[in-house]
Amino acid sequence: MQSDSKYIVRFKEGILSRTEELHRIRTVVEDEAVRFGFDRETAFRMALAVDEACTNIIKHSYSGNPRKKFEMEICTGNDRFVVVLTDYGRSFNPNSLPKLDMKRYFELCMRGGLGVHIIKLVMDDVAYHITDAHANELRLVKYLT
Amino acid sequence: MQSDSKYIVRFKEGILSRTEELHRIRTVVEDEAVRFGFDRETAFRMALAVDEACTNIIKHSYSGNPRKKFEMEICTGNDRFVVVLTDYGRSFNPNSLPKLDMKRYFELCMRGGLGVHIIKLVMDDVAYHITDAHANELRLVKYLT
Amino acid sequence: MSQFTLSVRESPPARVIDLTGYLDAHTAPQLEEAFQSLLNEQQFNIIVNFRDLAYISSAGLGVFMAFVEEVRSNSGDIKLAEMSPKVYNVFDLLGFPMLYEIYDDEQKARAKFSNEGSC
Amino acid sequence: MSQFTLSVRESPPARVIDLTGYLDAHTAPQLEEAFQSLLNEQQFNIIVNFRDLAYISSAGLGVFMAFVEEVRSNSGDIKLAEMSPKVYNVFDLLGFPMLYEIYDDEQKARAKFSNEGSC
Ligand SMILES: Nc1ncnc2c1ncn2[C@@H]1O[C@H](COP(=O)(O)OP(=O)(O)O)[C@@H](O)[C@H]1O
Ligand SMILES: Nc1ncnc2c1ncn2[C@@H]1O[C@H](COP(=O)(O)OP(=O)(O)O)[C@@H](O)[C@H]1O
Repeated sequence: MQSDSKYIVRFKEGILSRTEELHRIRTVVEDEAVRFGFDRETAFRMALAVDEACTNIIKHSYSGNPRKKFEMEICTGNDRFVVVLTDYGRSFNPNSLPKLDMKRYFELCMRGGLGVHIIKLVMDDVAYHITDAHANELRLVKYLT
Repeated sequence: MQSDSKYIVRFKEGILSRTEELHRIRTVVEDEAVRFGFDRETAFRMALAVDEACTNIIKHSYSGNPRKKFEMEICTGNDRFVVVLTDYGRSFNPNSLPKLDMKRYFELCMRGGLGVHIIKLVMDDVAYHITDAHANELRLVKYLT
Repeated sequence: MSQFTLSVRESPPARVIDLTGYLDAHTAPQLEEAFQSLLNEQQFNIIVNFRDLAYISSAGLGVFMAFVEEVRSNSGDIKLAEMSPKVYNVFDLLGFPMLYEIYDDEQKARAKFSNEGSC
Repeated sequence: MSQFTLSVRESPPARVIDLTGYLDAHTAPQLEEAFQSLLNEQQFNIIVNFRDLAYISSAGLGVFMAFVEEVRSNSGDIKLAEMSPKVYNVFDLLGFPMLYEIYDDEQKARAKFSNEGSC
Protein backbone atom coordinates (compact mmCIF):
# COMPACT_ATOMS: atom_id res chain seq x y z
CA MET A 1 0.00 0.00 0.00
CA GLN A 2 1.42 3.41 -0.96
CA SER A 3 1.62 5.79 1.93
CA ASP A 4 -1.05 8.27 1.05
CA SER A 5 -2.42 10.78 3.52
CA LYS A 6 -5.97 9.94 2.59
CA TYR A 7 -5.60 6.28 3.55
CA ILE A 8 -6.09 5.02 7.07
CA VAL A 9 -4.64 1.66 8.00
CA ARG A 10 -7.25 -0.10 10.13
CA PHE A 11 -5.61 -3.47 10.52
CA LYS A 12 -2.21 -4.92 9.72
CA GLU A 13 -0.97 -8.26 10.92
CA GLY A 14 1.06 -11.30 9.97
CA ILE A 15 -1.16 -14.38 10.04
CA LEU A 16 -0.14 -18.03 10.22
CA SER A 17 -1.08 -19.97 7.10
CA ARG A 18 -3.69 -22.15 8.79
CA THR A 19 -7.39 -22.61 8.22
CA GLU A 20 -7.91 -22.15 11.97
CA GLU A 21 -7.26 -18.44 11.32
CA LEU A 22 -10.12 -17.99 8.85
CA HIS A 23 -12.71 -17.38 11.55
CA ARG A 24 -10.77 -14.50 13.06
CA ILE A 25 -9.98 -13.06 9.64
CA ARG A 26 -13.67 -12.95 8.74
CA THR A 27 -14.56 -11.32 12.05
CA VAL A 28 -11.99 -8.58 11.54
CA VAL A 29 -13.08 -7.86 7.97
CA GLU A 30 -16.78 -7.90 8.75
CA ASP A 31 -16.39 -5.63 11.78
CA GLU A 32 -14.18 -3.13 9.96
CA ALA A 33 -16.51 -3.10 6.96
CA VAL A 34 -19.55 -2.39 9.14
CA ARG A 35 -17.61 0.27 11.03
CA PHE A 36 -16.71 1.89 7.71
CA GLY A 37 -20.38 2.07 6.75
CA PHE A 38 -21.25 -1.04 4.76
CA ASP A 39 -24.54 -2.73 5.56
CA ARG A 40 -24.40 -6.09 7.40
CA GLU A 41 -25.12 -8.11 4.27
CA THR A 42 -22.40 -6.49 2.19
CA ALA A 43 -19.94 -6.78 5.07
CA PHE A 44 -20.76 -10.50 5.35
CA ARG A 45 -20.04 -11.02 1.68
CA MET A 46 -16.80 -9.06 1.89
CA ALA A 47 -15.69 -11.33 4.73
CA LEU A 48 -16.57 -14.30 2.50
CA ALA A 49 -14.46 -12.95 -0.37
CA VAL A 50 -11.47 -12.39 1.94
CA ASP A 51 -11.95 -15.89 3.43
CA GLU A 52 -11.76 -17.32 -0.10
CA ALA A 53 -8.61 -15.37 -0.92
CA CYS A 54 -6.93 -16.42 2.34
CA THR A 55 -8.02 -20.03 1.88
CA ASN A 56 -6.28 -19.95 -1.50
CA ILE A 57 -3.07 -18.61 0.01
CA ILE A 58 -3.16 -21.33 2.67
CA LYS A 59 -4.04 -24.15 0.26
CA HIS A 60 -2.33 -23.11 -2.95
CA SER A 61 0.33 -20.44 -2.37
CA TYR A 62 1.76 -22.30 0.60
CA SER A 63 0.38 -25.77 -0.29
CA GLY A 64 -0.88 -26.31 3.23
CA ASN A 65 2.43 -25.60 4.97
CA PRO A 66 1.21 -24.33 8.37
CA ARG A 67 4.57 -22.81 9.21
CA LYS A 68 4.26 -20.04 6.63
CA LYS A 69 2.81 -16.58 7.19
CA PHE A 70 0.93 -14.10 5.10
CA GLU A 71 -0.05 -10.54 5.89
CA MET A 72 -3.43 -8.89 5.89
CA GLU A 73 -3.79 -5.14 5.80
CA ILE A 74 -7.09 -3.32 5.78
CA CYS A 75 -7.08 0.32 4.84
CA THR A 76 -9.71 2.80 3.83
CA GLY A 77 -9.76 6.11 2.00
CA ASN A 78 -12.66 8.18 0.73
CA ASP A 79 -15.30 5.68 -0.33
CA ARG A 80 -12.82 2.81 -0.69
CA PHE A 81 -12.33 -0.23 1.53
CA VAL A 82 -9.16 -2.10 0.62
CA VAL A 83 -7.89 -5.46 1.83
CA VAL A 84 -4.29 -6.22 0.85
CA LEU A 85 -3.06 -9.78 1.22
CA THR A 86 0.66 -10.43 0.87
CA ASP A 87 2.30 -13.82 0.72
CA TYR A 88 5.69 -15.24 -0.20
CA GLY A 89 4.54 -18.47 -1.79
CA ARG A 90 3.70 -19.46 -5.32
CA SER A 91 2.64 -16.72 -7.72
CA PHE A 92 -0.85 -16.74 -9.11
CA ASN A 93 -2.97 -14.09 -10.78
CA PRO A 94 -6.67 -14.81 -10.19
CA ASN A 95 -7.49 -12.62 -13.16
CA SER A 96 -5.82 -15.22 -15.38
CA LEU A 97 -8.67 -17.69 -14.78
CA PRO A 98 -11.47 -17.85 -17.35
CA LYS A 99 -14.92 -16.86 -16.10
CA LEU A 100 -16.81 -19.85 -14.68
CA ASP A 101 -19.72 -21.15 -16.69
CA MET A 102 -22.01 -22.27 -13.86
CA LYS A 103 -24.37 -24.10 -16.19
CA ARG A 104 -21.54 -26.34 -17.39
CA TYR A 105 -20.24 -26.51 -13.82
CA PHE A 106 -23.48 -28.05 -12.62
CA GLU A 107 -23.93 -30.27 -15.68
CA LEU A 108 -20.55 -31.86 -15.10
CA CYS A 109 -21.04 -31.86 -11.35
CA MET A 110 -17.69 -30.22 -10.86
CA ARG A 111 -16.12 -29.38 -7.56
CA GLY A 112 -13.82 -26.61 -6.40
CA GLY A 113 -12.91 -23.60 -8.44
CA LEU A 114 -15.59 -21.41 -6.87
CA GLY A 115 -13.36 -19.28 -4.64
CA VAL A 116 -11.96 -16.91 -7.25
CA HIS A 117 -15.42 -16.68 -8.82
CA ILE A 118 -16.86 -15.53 -5.47
CA ILE A 119 -14.08 -13.00 -4.94
CA LYS A 120 -14.81 -11.43 -8.33
CA LEU A 121 -18.57 -11.44 -7.80
CA VAL A 122 -18.30 -9.74 -4.42
CA MET A 123 -15.46 -7.24 -4.78
CA ASP A 124 -15.44 -4.27 -7.15
CA ASP A 125 -11.79 -4.57 -7.98
CA VAL A 126 -9.30 -7.44 -7.76
CA ALA A 127 -5.70 -6.60 -8.57
CA TYR A 128 -2.72 -8.89 -8.34
CA HIS A 129 0.90 -7.97 -8.64
CA ILE A 130 4.32 -9.24 -7.69
CA THR A 131 6.21 -6.76 -5.52
CA ASP A 132 9.85 -5.78 -5.87
CA ALA A 133 10.54 -8.12 -2.95
CA HIS A 134 8.99 -10.96 -5.02
CA ALA A 135 5.94 -11.17 -2.78
CA ASN A 136 2.46 -11.84 -4.13
CA GLU A 137 0.18 -8.91 -3.39
CA LEU A 138 -3.56 -9.21 -3.87
CA ARG A 139 -5.63 -6.04 -3.47
CA LEU A 140 -9.36 -6.46 -2.99
CA VAL A 141 -11.34 -3.24 -3.25
CA LYS A 142 -14.96 -2.50 -2.40
CA TYR A 143 -16.56 0.91 -2.87
CA LEU A 144 -19.10 2.35 -0.47
CA THR A 145 -21.89 3.59 -2.70
CA MET B 1 -6.30 -39.36 -30.79
CA GLN B 2 -6.99 -39.15 -34.52
CA SER B 3 -7.41 -42.53 -36.13
CA ASP B 4 -4.25 -42.82 -38.12
CA SER B 5 -3.01 -46.07 -39.58
CA LYS B 6 0.48 -45.46 -38.25
CA TYR B 7 -0.66 -45.31 -34.64
CA ILE B 8 -1.09 -48.37 -32.46
CA VAL B 9 -3.19 -48.07 -29.33
CA ARG B 10 -1.40 -49.99 -26.61
CA PHE B 11 -3.60 -49.14 -23.64
CA LYS B 12 -6.93 -47.42 -23.20
CA GLU B 13 -8.91 -47.44 -19.99
CA GLY B 14 -11.14 -45.34 -17.76
CA ILE B 15 -9.50 -44.87 -14.38
CA LEU B 16 -11.10 -43.85 -11.09
CA SER B 17 -9.87 -40.50 -9.85
CA ARG B 18 -8.02 -41.88 -6.82
CA THR B 19 -4.41 -41.77 -5.76
CA GLU B 20 -4.62 -45.55 -5.16
CA GLU B 21 -4.53 -45.89 -8.95
CA LEU B 22 -1.18 -44.12 -9.39
CA HIS B 23 0.86 -47.25 -8.76
CA ARG B 24 -0.88 -49.20 -11.52
CA ILE B 25 -0.70 -46.24 -13.89
CA ARG B 26 3.06 -46.01 -13.45
CA THR B 27 3.51 -49.74 -13.98
CA VAL B 28 1.55 -49.63 -17.23
CA VAL B 29 3.46 -46.63 -18.56
CA GLU B 30 6.88 -47.93 -17.57
CA ASP B 31 6.22 -51.40 -19.04
CA GLU B 32 4.86 -50.04 -22.31
CA ALA B 33 7.72 -47.57 -22.61
CA VAL B 34 10.32 -50.30 -22.12
CA ARG B 35 8.50 -52.56 -24.58
CA PHE B 36 8.56 -49.72 -27.11
CA GLY B 37 12.31 -49.45 -26.75
CA PHE B 38 13.08 -46.81 -24.13
CA ASP B 39 15.83 -47.61 -21.66
CA ARG B 40 14.80 -48.37 -18.06
CA GLU B 41 15.82 -44.94 -16.76
CA THR B 42 13.87 -43.01 -19.38
CA ALA B 43 10.84 -45.27 -18.89
CA PHE B 44 11.01 -44.61 -15.14
CA ARG B 45 10.99 -40.87 -15.73
CA MET B 46 8.12 -41.11 -18.18
CA ALA B 47 6.11 -42.99 -15.56
CA LEU B 48 6.96 -40.19 -13.13
CA ALA B 49 5.71 -37.53 -15.56
CA VAL B 50 2.45 -39.39 -16.13
CA ASP B 51 2.04 -39.88 -12.36
CA GLU B 52 2.36 -36.10 -11.92
CA ALA B 53 -0.21 -35.39 -14.64
CA CYS B 54 -2.67 -37.91 -13.18
CA THR B 55 -2.09 -36.61 -9.65
CA ASN B 56 -3.06 -33.17 -10.94
CA ILE B 57 -6.25 -34.49 -12.49
CA ILE B 58 -7.14 -36.24 -9.23
CA LYS B 59 -6.26 -33.29 -6.99
CA HIS B 60 -7.06 -30.29 -9.13
CA SER B 61 -9.33 -31.16 -12.07
CA TYR B 62 -11.62 -33.22 -9.86
CA SER B 63 -10.65 -31.60 -6.52
CA GLY B 64 -10.25 -34.97 -4.86
CA ASN B 65 -13.69 -36.32 -5.78
CA PRO B 66 -13.02 -40.08 -5.88
CA ARG B 67 -16.21 -40.80 -7.82
CA LYS B 68 -14.92 -39.19 -11.02
CA LYS B 69 -13.10 -40.93 -13.83
CA PHE B 70 -10.46 -39.96 -16.32
CA GLU B 71 -9.11 -41.86 -19.27
CA MET B 72 -5.58 -42.86 -20.14
CA GLU B 73 -4.62 -43.92 -23.63
CA ILE B 74 -1.15 -44.92 -24.68
CA CYS B 75 -0.41 -45.06 -28.36
CA THR B 76 2.73 -45.23 -30.42
CA GLY B 77 3.67 -44.45 -33.98
CA ASN B 78 7.06 -44.29 -35.67
CA ASP B 79 9.42 -42.99 -33.01
CA ARG B 80 6.67 -41.45 -30.91
CA PHE B 81 5.26 -42.61 -27.56
CA VAL B 82 2.10 -40.72 -26.69
CA VAL B 83 0.09 -40.71 -23.46
CA VAL B 84 -3.29 -39.00 -23.74
CA LEU B 85 -5.13 -38.14 -20.53
CA THR B 86 -8.75 -37.04 -20.79
CA ASP B 87 -10.84 -35.67 -17.93
CA TYR B 88 -14.13 -33.86 -17.56
CA GLY B 89 -13.25 -31.61 -14.66
CA ARG B 90 -11.83 -28.12 -14.45
CA SER B 91 -9.88 -26.81 -17.41
CA PHE B 92 -6.21 -26.03 -17.01
CA ASN B 93 -3.42 -25.55 -19.48
CA PRO B 94 -0.09 -26.48 -17.89
CA ASN B 95 1.67 -24.43 -20.53
CA SER B 96 0.10 -21.32 -18.97
CA LEU B 97 2.37 -21.64 -15.92
CA PRO B 98 5.57 -19.61 -15.82
CA LYS B 99 8.79 -21.60 -15.71
CA LEU B 100 9.85 -22.38 -12.14
CA ASP B 101 12.88 -20.58 -10.80
CA MET B 102 14.31 -23.31 -8.56
CA LYS B 103 16.78 -20.93 -6.94
CA ARG B 104 13.96 -18.72 -5.71
CA TYR B 105 11.94 -21.84 -4.91
CA PHE B 106 14.56 -23.05 -2.47
CA GLU B 107 15.29 -19.59 -1.07
CA LEU B 108 11.66 -19.13 -0.12
CA CYS B 109 11.35 -22.78 0.91
CA MET B 110 8.26 -23.18 -1.18
CA ARG B 111 6.22 -26.32 -1.48
CA GLY B 112 4.18 -27.82 -4.29
CA GLY B 113 4.18 -26.61 -7.86
CA LEU B 114 6.80 -29.14 -8.94
CA GLY B 115 4.54 -31.50 -10.87
CA VAL B 116 4.10 -29.49 -14.06
CA HIS B 117 7.78 -28.62 -13.95
CA ILE B 118 8.66 -32.34 -13.89
CA ILE B 119 6.27 -33.12 -16.75
CA LYS B 120 7.93 -30.48 -18.92
CA LEU B 121 11.45 -31.57 -18.00
CA VAL B 122 10.76 -35.20 -18.83
CA MET B 123 8.48 -35.12 -21.86
CA ASP B 124 9.43 -33.73 -25.26
CA ASP B 125 6.02 -32.27 -25.97
CA VAL B 126 3.12 -31.29 -23.70
CA ALA B 127 -0.06 -30.21 -25.46
CA TYR B 128 -3.34 -29.31 -23.85
CA HIS B 129 -6.62 -28.71 -25.55
CA ILE B 130 -10.33 -28.72 -24.83
CA THR B 131 -12.20 -31.18 -27.02
CA ASP B 132 -15.49 -30.56 -28.79
CA ALA B 133 -17.14 -32.52 -25.99
CA HIS B 134 -15.65 -30.02 -23.50
CA ALA B 135 -13.21 -32.54 -22.10
CA ASN B 136 -9.68 -31.64 -21.09
CA GLU B 137 -7.17 -33.52 -23.18
CA LEU B 138 -3.50 -33.57 -22.26
CA ARG B 139 -1.07 -35.18 -24.71
CA LEU B 140 2.35 -36.10 -23.43
CA VAL B 141 4.81 -37.09 -26.12
CA LYS B 142 8.25 -38.65 -25.87
CA TYR B 143 10.44 -39.43 -28.87
CA LEU B 144 12.61 -42.49 -29.11
CA THR B 145 15.95 -41.19 -30.25
CA MET C 1 -16.02 -22.35 21.65
CA SER C 2 -16.32 -24.92 18.91
CA GLN C 3 -16.62 -23.23 15.53
CA PHE C 4 -18.64 -25.95 13.91
CA THR C 5 -20.55 -29.03 14.95
CA LEU C 6 -22.77 -31.46 13.14
CA SER C 7 -24.96 -34.34 14.10
CA VAL C 8 -26.96 -36.89 12.15
CA ARG C 9 -30.44 -38.09 13.08
CA GLU C 10 -33.01 -40.40 11.53
CA SER C 11 -36.19 -38.98 10.15
CA PRO C 12 -37.65 -41.72 7.92
CA PRO C 13 -37.44 -42.03 5.02
CA ALA C 14 -34.43 -39.71 5.31
CA ARG C 15 -31.38 -38.95 7.41
CA VAL C 16 -30.94 -35.37 8.55
CA ILE C 17 -27.59 -33.67 9.06
CA ASP C 18 -27.90 -30.71 11.44
CA LEU C 19 -25.21 -28.09 11.02
CA THR C 20 -24.16 -25.54 13.61
CA GLY C 21 -21.73 -22.65 13.38
CA TYR C 22 -19.22 -21.90 10.65
CA LEU C 23 -18.61 -24.13 7.64
CA ASP C 24 -15.34 -23.13 5.96
CA ALA C 25 -12.10 -24.69 4.71
CA HIS C 26 -11.24 -25.54 8.30
CA THR C 27 -14.44 -27.38 9.15
CA ALA C 28 -15.62 -28.73 5.77
CA PRO C 29 -13.68 -32.02 6.17
CA GLN C 30 -16.05 -32.92 9.04
CA LEU C 31 -19.06 -32.59 6.78
CA GLU C 32 -17.29 -34.59 4.11
CA GLU C 33 -16.78 -37.43 6.60
CA ALA C 34 -20.42 -37.34 7.63
CA PHE C 35 -21.55 -37.67 4.03
CA GLN C 36 -19.08 -40.47 3.42
CA SER C 37 -20.44 -42.38 6.43
CA LEU C 38 -24.02 -42.04 5.20
CA LEU C 39 -23.04 -43.28 1.76
CA ASN C 40 -21.12 -46.18 3.27
CA GLU C 41 -24.34 -47.12 5.08
CA GLN C 42 -26.21 -46.90 1.78
CA GLN C 43 -28.24 -43.93 3.00
CA PHE C 44 -29.08 -41.83 -0.03
CA ASN C 45 -32.08 -39.78 1.19
CA ILE C 46 -30.30 -36.92 2.86
CA ILE C 47 -31.63 -33.66 4.25
CA VAL C 48 -29.23 -31.01 5.48
CA ASN C 49 -30.73 -28.70 8.07
CA PHE C 50 -29.02 -25.31 8.04
CA ARG C 51 -31.04 -23.69 10.85
CA ASP C 52 -28.06 -23.09 13.11
CA LEU C 53 -25.45 -22.58 10.42
CA ALA C 54 -24.07 -19.04 10.53
CA TYR C 55 -21.65 -19.18 7.61
CA ILE C 56 -20.66 -21.14 4.55
CA SER C 57 -17.77 -20.63 2.11
CA SER C 58 -16.93 -22.41 -1.15
CA ALA C 59 -15.19 -25.16 0.82
CA GLY C 60 -18.61 -26.05 2.28
CA LEU C 61 -20.37 -25.82 -1.07
CA GLY C 62 -17.77 -28.17 -2.49
CA VAL C 63 -18.88 -30.95 -0.15
CA PHE C 64 -22.38 -30.96 -1.62
CA MET C 65 -20.94 -31.02 -5.12
CA ALA C 66 -18.73 -33.96 -4.18
CA PHE C 67 -21.61 -36.23 -3.19
CA VAL C 68 -24.71 -35.15 -5.11
CA GLU C 69 -23.90 -37.19 -8.20
CA GLU C 70 -23.43 -40.48 -6.37
CA VAL C 71 -26.47 -39.87 -4.16
CA ARG C 72 -28.69 -39.23 -7.17
CA SER C 73 -27.33 -42.16 -9.15
CA ASN C 74 -28.60 -44.26 -6.23
CA SER C 75 -32.08 -42.77 -6.59
CA GLY C 76 -31.55 -40.53 -3.59
CA ASP C 77 -31.10 -36.81 -3.19
CA ILE C 78 -29.47 -34.15 -1.05
CA LYS C 79 -32.17 -31.66 -0.08
CA LEU C 80 -31.35 -28.48 1.79
CA ALA C 81 -33.58 -26.91 4.43
CA GLU C 82 -34.06 -23.93 6.75
CA MET C 83 -31.23 -21.71 5.60
CA SER C 84 -30.82 -18.29 7.13
CA PRO C 85 -31.02 -15.47 4.57
CA LYS C 86 -27.25 -14.92 4.87
CA VAL C 87 -26.41 -18.51 4.05
CA TYR C 88 -29.04 -18.72 1.33
CA ASN C 89 -27.44 -15.68 -0.23
CA VAL C 90 -24.17 -17.53 -0.74
CA PHE C 91 -25.93 -20.45 -2.42
CA ASP C 92 -27.90 -18.02 -4.53
CA LEU C 93 -24.85 -15.97 -5.53
CA LEU C 94 -23.47 -19.06 -7.26
CA GLY C 95 -26.69 -20.38 -8.73
CA PHE C 96 -26.90 -23.46 -6.51
CA PRO C 97 -30.72 -23.37 -6.46
CA MET C 98 -30.36 -24.59 -10.07
CA LEU C 99 -29.01 -27.91 -8.85
CA TYR C 100 -30.43 -28.35 -5.35
CA GLU C 101 -33.93 -28.26 -3.88
CA ILE C 102 -33.94 -25.78 -1.03
CA TYR C 103 -36.86 -25.77 1.45
CA ASP C 104 -37.73 -23.28 4.13
CA ASP C 105 -38.99 -26.15 6.25
CA GLU C 106 -37.42 -29.55 6.92
CA GLN C 107 -40.87 -31.21 6.89
CA LYS C 108 -41.38 -30.23 3.28
CA ALA C 109 -38.06 -31.78 2.30
CA ARG C 110 -39.03 -35.00 4.07
CA ALA C 111 -42.50 -35.01 2.48
CA LYS C 112 -40.84 -34.76 -0.91
CA PHE C 113 -38.80 -37.89 -0.19
CA SER C 114 -41.94 -39.74 0.97
CA ASN C 115 -43.78 -38.85 -2.22
CA GLU C 116 -40.85 -39.80 -4.40
CA GLY C 117 -40.72 -43.11 -2.57
CA SER C 118 -44.37 -43.91 -3.31
CA CYS C 119 -44.15 -43.39 -7.06
CA MET D 1 1.31 -55.91 -0.89
CA SER D 2 1.65 -52.63 0.92
CA GLN D 3 2.90 -49.95 -1.43
CA PHE D 4 4.73 -47.96 1.18
CA THR D 5 5.86 -48.37 4.75
CA LEU D 6 8.00 -46.31 7.06
CA SER D 7 9.47 -46.74 10.48
CA VAL D 8 11.40 -44.48 12.82
CA ARG D 9 14.37 -45.55 14.90
CA GLU D 10 16.80 -43.85 17.24
CA SER D 11 20.38 -43.42 16.23
CA PRO D 12 21.80 -40.79 18.55
CA PRO D 13 22.15 -37.90 18.09
CA ALA D 14 19.55 -38.37 15.34
CA ARG D 15 16.31 -40.11 14.51
CA VAL D 16 16.22 -42.14 11.32
CA ILE D 17 13.15 -42.58 9.14
CA ASP D 18 13.42 -45.73 7.00
CA LEU D 19 11.33 -45.65 3.84
CA THR D 20 10.18 -48.68 1.86
CA GLY D 21 8.32 -48.89 -1.43
CA TYR D 22 6.61 -46.11 -3.34
CA LEU D 23 6.30 -42.54 -2.11
CA ASP D 24 3.65 -40.73 -4.15
CA ALA D 25 0.53 -38.61 -3.68
CA HIS D 26 -1.18 -41.62 -2.16
CA THR D 27 1.43 -42.39 0.45
CA ALA D 28 3.07 -39.00 1.14
CA PRO D 29 0.58 -38.15 3.94
CA GLN D 30 2.12 -40.98 6.01
CA LEU D 31 5.55 -39.40 5.77
CA GLU D 32 4.07 -36.02 6.62
CA GLU D 33 2.61 -37.47 9.83
CA ALA D 34 5.92 -39.07 10.76
CA PHE D 35 7.72 -35.72 10.41
CA GLN D 36 5.00 -33.96 12.37
CA SER D 37 5.39 -36.48 15.22
CA LEU D 38 9.15 -35.98 15.34
CA LEU D 39 8.72 -32.21 15.43
CA ASN D 40 6.10 -32.51 18.16
CA GLU D 41 8.68 -34.46 20.17
CA GLN D 42 11.22 -31.70 19.52
CA GLN D 43 13.39 -34.03 17.46
CA PHE D 44 15.18 -31.90 14.89
CA ASN D 45 18.13 -34.09 13.89
CA ILE D 46 16.53 -36.22 11.22
CA ILE D 47 18.04 -38.67 8.78
CA VAL D 48 15.89 -40.21 6.08
CA ASN D 49 17.19 -43.55 4.85
CA PHE D 50 16.06 -44.22 1.27
CA ARG D 51 17.69 -47.65 0.88
CA ASP D 52 14.45 -49.50 0.25
CA LEU D 53 12.56 -46.70 -1.47
CA ALA D 54 11.79 -47.60 -5.07
CA TYR D 55 10.02 -44.42 -6.17
CA ILE D 56 9.39 -40.78 -5.28
CA SER D 57 7.17 -38.19 -6.98
CA SER D 58 6.75 -34.47 -6.28
CA ALA D 59 4.24 -35.28 -3.56
CA GLY D 60 7.07 -36.93 -1.64
CA LEU D 61 9.53 -34.12 -2.34
CA GLY D 62 6.93 -31.70 -1.00
CA VAL D 63 7.07 -33.29 2.44
CA PHE D 64 10.77 -32.44 2.80
CA MET D 65 10.08 -28.88 1.68
CA ALA D 66 7.28 -28.59 4.23
CA PHE D 67 9.49 -29.32 7.23
CA VAL D 68 13.05 -28.30 6.38
CA GLU D 69 12.60 -24.67 7.37
CA GLU D 70 11.23 -25.40 10.84
CA VAL D 71 13.80 -28.12 11.45
CA ARG D 72 16.69 -25.81 10.55
CA SER D 73 15.32 -22.89 12.53
CA ASN D 74 15.60 -25.25 15.52
CA SER D 75 19.28 -25.89 14.75
CA GLY D 76 18.48 -29.29 13.29
CA ASP D 77 18.55 -30.66 9.77
CA ILE D 78 16.96 -33.19 7.46
CA LYS D 79 19.77 -35.23 5.91
CA LEU D 80 19.11 -37.77 3.19
CA ALA D 81 20.96 -41.06 2.85
CA GLU D 82 21.42 -44.19 0.72
CA MET D 83 19.28 -43.29 -2.27
CA SER D 84 19.12 -45.65 -5.22
CA PRO D 85 20.28 -44.05 -8.47
CA LYS D 86 16.66 -43.90 -9.71
CA VAL D 87 15.44 -41.97 -6.70
CA TYR D 88 18.53 -39.75 -6.64
CA ASN D 89 17.77 -38.89 -10.24
CA VAL D 90 14.43 -37.37 -9.29
CA PHE D 91 16.02 -35.24 -6.57
CA ASP D 92 18.73 -34.24 -8.99
CA LEU D 93 16.32 -33.40 -11.82
CA LEU D 94 14.86 -30.67 -9.62
CA GLY D 95 18.06 -29.41 -8.08
CA PHE D 96 17.32 -30.66 -4.56
CA PRO D 97 21.01 -31.33 -3.85
CA MET D 98 21.21 -27.51 -3.67
CA LEU D 99 19.12 -27.51 -0.49
CA TYR D 100 19.73 -30.92 1.09
CA GLU D 101 22.79 -32.87 2.12
CA ILE D 102 22.62 -36.28 0.49
CA TYR D 103 24.92 -39.07 1.71
CA ASP D 104 25.62 -42.46 0.20
CA ASP D 105 25.93 -43.85 3.72
CA GLU D 106 23.73 -43.27 6.76
CA GLN D 107 26.80 -43.30 9.04
CA LYS D 108 28.19 -40.25 7.31
CA ALA D 109 24.95 -38.36 7.85
CA ARG D 110 25.02 -39.26 11.54
CA ALA D 111 28.68 -38.30 11.87
CA LYS D 112 27.81 -34.90 10.42
CA PHE D 113 25.21 -34.39 13.17
CA SER D 114 27.69 -35.45 15.83
CA ASN D 115 30.27 -32.97 14.59
CA GLU D 116 27.74 -30.19 14.37
CA GLY D 117 26.68 -31.02 17.91
CA SER D 118 30.21 -30.70 19.25
CA CYS D 119 30.90 -27.27 17.80
N1 LIG E 1 -3.09 -17.96 -4.01
C1 LIG E 1 -3.00 -18.89 -4.99
N2 LIG E 1 -1.80 -19.42 -5.31
C2 LIG E 1 -1.68 -20.36 -6.26
N3 LIG E 1 -2.74 -20.83 -6.99
C3 LIG E 1 -3.95 -20.35 -6.73
C4 LIG E 1 -4.16 -19.36 -5.73
N4 LIG E 1 -5.47 -19.05 -5.71
C5 LIG E 1 -6.05 -19.83 -6.64
N5 LIG E 1 -5.15 -20.60 -7.26
C6 LIG E 1 -5.42 -21.55 -8.36
O1 LIG E 1 -6.67 -21.24 -8.92
C7 LIG E 1 -7.56 -22.36 -8.79
C8 LIG E 1 -8.97 -21.89 -8.54
O2 LIG E 1 -9.07 -21.33 -7.24
P1 LIG E 1 -10.47 -21.28 -6.52
O3 LIG E 1 -11.45 -20.66 -7.47
O4 LIG E 1 -10.34 -20.59 -5.21
O5 LIG E 1 -10.90 -22.79 -6.32
P2 LIG E 1 -10.26 -23.96 -5.45
O6 LIG E 1 -9.38 -23.33 -4.43
O7 LIG E 1 -11.45 -24.62 -4.87
O8 LIG E 1 -9.53 -24.83 -6.41
C9 LIG E 1 -6.99 -23.19 -7.67
O9 LIG E 1 -7.33 -24.55 -7.78
C10 LIG E 1 -5.51 -22.98 -7.88
O10 LIG E 1 -5.05 -23.80 -8.94
N1 LIG F 1 -5.31 -30.84 -14.11
C1 LIG F 1 -5.35 -29.65 -13.50
N2 LIG F 1 -6.52 -29.02 -13.31
C2 LIG F 1 -6.59 -27.83 -12.70
N3 LIG F 1 -5.51 -27.19 -12.22
C3 LIG F 1 -4.31 -27.76 -12.35
C4 LIG F 1 -4.16 -29.01 -13.01
N4 LIG F 1 -2.84 -29.32 -13.02
C5 LIG F 1 -2.21 -28.32 -12.39
N5 LIG F 1 -3.07 -27.36 -12.00
C6 LIG F 1 -2.72 -26.11 -11.33
O1 LIG F 1 -1.35 -25.86 -11.49
C7 LIG F 1 -0.69 -25.80 -10.22
C8 LIG F 1 0.69 -26.40 -10.31
O2 LIG F 1 0.60 -27.80 -10.48
P1 LIG F 1 1.81 -28.70 -10.06
O3 LIG F 1 3.04 -28.12 -10.67
O4 LIG F 1 1.52 -30.11 -10.42
O5 LIG F 1 1.93 -28.54 -8.50
P2 LIG F 1 0.96 -28.93 -7.29
O6 LIG F 1 -0.02 -29.92 -7.81
O7 LIG F 1 1.88 -29.46 -6.26
O8 LIG F 1 0.32 -27.66 -6.85
C9 LIG F 1 -1.62 -26.52 -9.28
O9 LIG F 1 -1.48 -26.09 -7.95
C10 LIG F 1 -2.97 -26.17 -9.83
O10 LIG F 1 -3.31 -24.86 -9.41
